[in-house]
Amino acid sequence: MSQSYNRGLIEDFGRWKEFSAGMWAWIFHKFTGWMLIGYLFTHIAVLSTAVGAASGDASLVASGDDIYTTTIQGLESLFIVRVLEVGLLAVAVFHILNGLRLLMVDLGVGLDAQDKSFYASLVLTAIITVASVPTFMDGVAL
Amino acid sequence: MYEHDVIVVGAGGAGLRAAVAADEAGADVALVSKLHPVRSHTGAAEGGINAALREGDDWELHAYDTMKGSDYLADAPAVETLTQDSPEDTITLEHWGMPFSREEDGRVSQRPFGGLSFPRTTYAGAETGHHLLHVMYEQVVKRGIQVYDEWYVMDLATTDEDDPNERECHGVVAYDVQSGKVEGFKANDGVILATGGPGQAFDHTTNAVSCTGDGHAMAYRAGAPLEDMEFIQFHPTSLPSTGVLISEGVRGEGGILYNNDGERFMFEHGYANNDGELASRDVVARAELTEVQEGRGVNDEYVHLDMRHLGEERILDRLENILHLAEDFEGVDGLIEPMPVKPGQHYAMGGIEVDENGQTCINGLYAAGECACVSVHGGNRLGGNALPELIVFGKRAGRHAAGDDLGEPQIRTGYGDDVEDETETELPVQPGSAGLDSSGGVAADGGMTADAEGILERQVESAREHVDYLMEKDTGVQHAEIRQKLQNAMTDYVNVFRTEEGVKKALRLIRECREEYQDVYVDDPSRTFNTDLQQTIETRNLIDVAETIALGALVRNEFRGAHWRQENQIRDDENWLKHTLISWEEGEPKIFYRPVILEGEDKTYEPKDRSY
Amino acid sequence: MAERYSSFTPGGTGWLLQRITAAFLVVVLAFHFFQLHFVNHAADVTFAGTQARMENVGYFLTMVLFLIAGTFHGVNGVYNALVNQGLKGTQKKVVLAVLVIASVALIVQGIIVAMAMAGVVII
Amino acid sequence: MSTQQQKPEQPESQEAPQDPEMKGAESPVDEKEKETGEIDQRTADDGELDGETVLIKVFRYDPEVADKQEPRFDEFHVPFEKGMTVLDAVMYARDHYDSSLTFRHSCRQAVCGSDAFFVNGKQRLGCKTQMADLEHPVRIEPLPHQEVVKDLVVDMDHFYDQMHTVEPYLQQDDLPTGDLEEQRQSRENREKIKMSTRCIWCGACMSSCNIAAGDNEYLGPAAINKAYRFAMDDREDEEVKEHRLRIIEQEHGVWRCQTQFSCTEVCPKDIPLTEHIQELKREAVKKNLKFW
Ligand SMILES: Cc1cc2nc3c(=O)[nH]c(=O)nc-3n(C[C@H](O)[C@H](O)[C@H](O)COP(=O)(O)OP(=O)(O)OC[C@H]3O[C@@H](n4cnc5c(N)ncnc54)[C@H](O)[C@@H]3O)c2cc1C
Ligand code: HEM
Ligand code: SF4
Ligand code: F3S
Ligand code: FES
Repeated sequence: MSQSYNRGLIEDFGRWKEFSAGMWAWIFHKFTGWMLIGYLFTHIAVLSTAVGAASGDASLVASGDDIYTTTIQGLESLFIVRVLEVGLLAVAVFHILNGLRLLMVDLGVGLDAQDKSFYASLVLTAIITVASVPTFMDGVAL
Repeated sequence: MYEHDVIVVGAGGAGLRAAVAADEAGADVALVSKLHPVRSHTGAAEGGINAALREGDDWELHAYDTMKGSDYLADAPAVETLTQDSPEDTITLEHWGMPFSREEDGRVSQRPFGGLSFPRTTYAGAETGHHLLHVMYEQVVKRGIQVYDEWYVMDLATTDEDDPNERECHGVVAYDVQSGKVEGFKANDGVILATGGPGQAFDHTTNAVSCTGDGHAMAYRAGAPLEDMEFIQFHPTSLPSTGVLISEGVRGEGGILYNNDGERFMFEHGYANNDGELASRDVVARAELTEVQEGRGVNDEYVHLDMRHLGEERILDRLENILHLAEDFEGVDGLIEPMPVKPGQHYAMGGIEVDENGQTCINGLYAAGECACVSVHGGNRLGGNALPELIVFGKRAGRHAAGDDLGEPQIRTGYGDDVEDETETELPVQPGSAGLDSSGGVAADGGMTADAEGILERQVESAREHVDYLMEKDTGVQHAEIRQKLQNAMTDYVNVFRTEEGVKKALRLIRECREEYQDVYVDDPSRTFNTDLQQTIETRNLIDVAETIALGALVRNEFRGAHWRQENQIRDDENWLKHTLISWEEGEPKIFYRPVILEGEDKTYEPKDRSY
Repeated sequence: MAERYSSFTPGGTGWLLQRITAAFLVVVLAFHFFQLHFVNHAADVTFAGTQARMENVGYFLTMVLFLIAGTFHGVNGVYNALVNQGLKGTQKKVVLAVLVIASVALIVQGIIVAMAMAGVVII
Repeated sequence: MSTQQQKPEQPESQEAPQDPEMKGAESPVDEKEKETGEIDQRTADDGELDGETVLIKVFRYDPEVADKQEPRFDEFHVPFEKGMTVLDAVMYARDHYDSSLTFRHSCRQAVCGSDAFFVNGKQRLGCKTQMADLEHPVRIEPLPHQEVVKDLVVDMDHFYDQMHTVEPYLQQDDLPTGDLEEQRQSRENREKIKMSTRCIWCGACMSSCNIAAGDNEYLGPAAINKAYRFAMDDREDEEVKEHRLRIIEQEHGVWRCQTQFSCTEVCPKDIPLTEHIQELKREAVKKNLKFW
């Protein structure tokens, strides 16, 4: 016998076509979760400019020229940032909806419909995302 | 070399029970099995375990039913032991956690079964065997009993005194399927064979692929006689491609059998004018085969079992599992088309001759379960009587091997002064011998009594040589071809219909198989998990076992239980109230008979007509 | 035989907290998104506006809790994901330490920011 | 006929009918497959396949044989017959083309659990999978995430170890002492554990679970289901149940499960594994809350 053959994990992801609903849900949830935590770190970093604004010149704050306001508005004026925001919304919405699905599963509710509820999360995410585009894209130029 | 007090070969219901009993009796026991225990064929049993547990029932009624069902070919002491011990041993299973179906009051459920005068078949859903097997394996795990799984036992290590009654078994030789290495297992106190049925001797069987009669063949070659091998139970409704059983419930609910011409042949061809499809198993099986043989079979192979007229609602309500079976294993939707069925080998009533303690005529060699014949089933096994046999006699064999005193057995074993020799039957060919020169049998050593270890070692050597020989030979015949030929011969000629001519043909074909087997080789060159090698060895066991079945069928010229002979279609108590025994002597089968014991503890079971 | 599996963390607590924080986050995150993209457009955010909101104690506390819950939930999630992929031994300890330090840093920094927004200047 | 002619027997229910439990529940898996259209309509397919050969591609590997040390796929053309299962197909290939083709099998009726393979990317029992239900050619591989011993044979030891870890046997020393006295169990309780007792140890679930693949110590769905079978059995006392919960709530126990559902989807016995795992999680949390 001696050796046996281990096909390892790589093969798994080569088989993505054969994954079932529950597995996709798991992968998406993971992916969105990581995005969100990554964003949280960035978010706090950006918001940290508030410390500068608060300790800076009060008149700047009054006129809206403080570092916090300029940073945020500067970012917001970029088209790409708006696109990323829509992406973030999609990610968050999916994570929330699927998170709710998972919470239901934990409570033992609707286990038979686990695949349907996953598809429902996907569809809802898409709808919400599309519907929010106008709001998110409001007032930005290419 | 491995060493234990008791070695149990086979880990189905009988083997596991024997191991637990031996362990409880204080022995160091090991299970050696070619399959992992939970893969054993006991898991396929569905119906239940007969045990007289309830008010209004008692073991004597159960014994009476069993004697009658056996067509008076069972030995009363065995039957009484079975029926007396079964209740307690069944309750033990419950205590171990077996998930029996339950009554309203929380007690275990029992249901009626064919041939029983009281509903005493204790069951766990439709998967009694599965639960029995698993609960027993759980006990083995609990006790930490050593299991060598996927070790294939090739031979017994037995001394070679001239008289088998004086021989002694010291262990077994097995090879590790995963690695291919051959090793000896020394048994200080005893070897228990629990290798299950020989269904694979037939082309079409409800038995698993692993039911190859290895234990039968090993014991036979070591000198223990095989008893009543001609008694094979056939089930009339098994699926043609796999042999999976279709419950008798379909016919019970009103399912109808049709031939290819759309005739309801049970009536139209007069096989059973009153009872039609509900005639007894052997009658229906013979009717189906006659239809096929006379050219009225579907695809020349099977008949149709139709339940569509019962209506979807009723089918879904009562027979839903049948729909799944037909769908999963035959690809047929029972709601829109009739299901193909044909008779399939189902159970072997005969086996290695043992007494009530499970011991063969060879010292230290035991057998239990379907491979053994204490003779509780005689000519025909009642449904639900095999599982209690496993637990009752498995336990007894285990305890006895471990040294517990179970008293003097009343059943005698081996060739002795109480037997009658076969005189007249003319054999078409010389059976036995060919193809069996290498390995097997007893450790030939010219009568020199070597010590146990020496005997085992010699047997290991010879097994290694045998394996090397098979592996190194690189041209010849492959076992699959021989096996197929053997199975066809048995199904064609030693099936539910037996004629002198037919059985003789089978014997000739078996002889041919033996000769071909001399040229057998193993194509797969690898020692790792070589199933080719394993099956090649199994095929040879099948040849030996098939030969004994055919020989028994040839000599027994009567119709009793499951055995039917064209030449003499009555139960012939005058001449045949006796067991057929076949033992292997110097490369040849020897046939003799031993009278049936009809005297029970305090009554004698007088043969009566077997009518219900 | 169970000994093989005994390990210091019984695991259930983390699991339960992950669910509880999730339930909390659903509410707050939805509120947060709504507040900052629909009620007030992100593009119009000014420090003054932020400050005005943050001066409300309830809002302030909610945001801090939001941060703590989010950090725990996110970092614990990441940690579990890694353990699921078979992380063990020293590596596991190192990862845990790094994650704990990162989350503490994040929370501390976040609180500083929040206080700055609320106008509580400590430095 | 002769004296032997028997009166009709009661339907001899060896494989018996009247019991309601025989009518296994409508298989949820099948339903799912029909819905998602993952499986072709059989009736349409049958006609096409009858009398033809089907192509199977079988994974081959043998550590000892030079040209099999590097895994490869072998193709076999197998004559199709109505009702042919994947197991029938590989058996045909073995018996007619290559006797070294190796796989485990025994009962041919989905009770022994030997022949779980990876068929067209899904864990299935060979004997319970109709060739006509599959897309062709059919790709047959050993179970993923278990070491391959040879061809389709994988090393099951780890699976067995996990099964043994949950102390898979009834623990009750306080048995009724009366003559032939059984422990009582209500019908409801038996019904509750019924599905969980059906496991045939095929290992399909464990192989389908990504978590089990990543975390070798994870008990896996089958072992947890085994624990469930006993934890929910009223014949055991409360303390034993707590002991069982302690086993399954170890770090590599139930908490590792990420509710991927693939175990439930592949289980040939339709055991609601995820449901059982989730129930145990809740039981464990409840137990812990009691001590807080
Ligand atoms: C479909 C079906 C339904 C049935 N229903 C019922 C029923 O309802 N009621 C009833 O009472 N009976 C029933 N029976 C009969 C009963 O199930 C069997 O007779 C019984 O299970 C046999 O058990 P066993 O322990 O003797 O053998 P098995 O369970 O077949 O076990 C044999 C063991 O021996 C091992 N083995 C074999 N050869 C070797 C070797 N060379 N080396 C090592 N190990 C070896 C195998 O690995 C296996 O572990 C049914 C049978 C079938 C086929
Ligand atoms: C808003 C509501 C949210 C809900 C309902 C929610 C729900 C969940 C649930 C139930 C899990 C556990 C998955 C499992 O163990 O199977 C999870 C994991 C996770 N969540 Fe959230 N979450 C939410 C918000 C967030 C936020 C804001 C972040 C980021 C900061 C985040 C990051 C993560 C991460 C990283 C994981 C781990 C993913 C993995 O398994 O790899 N989540 N979430
Ligand atoms: S739970 Fe289902 S898939 Fe898993 S081993 Fe048991 S029968 Fe197989
Ligand atoms: S696939 Fe694995 S993650 Fe859980 S639901 Fe099944 S055990
Ligand atoms: S061969 Fe037994 S489960 Fe498939």
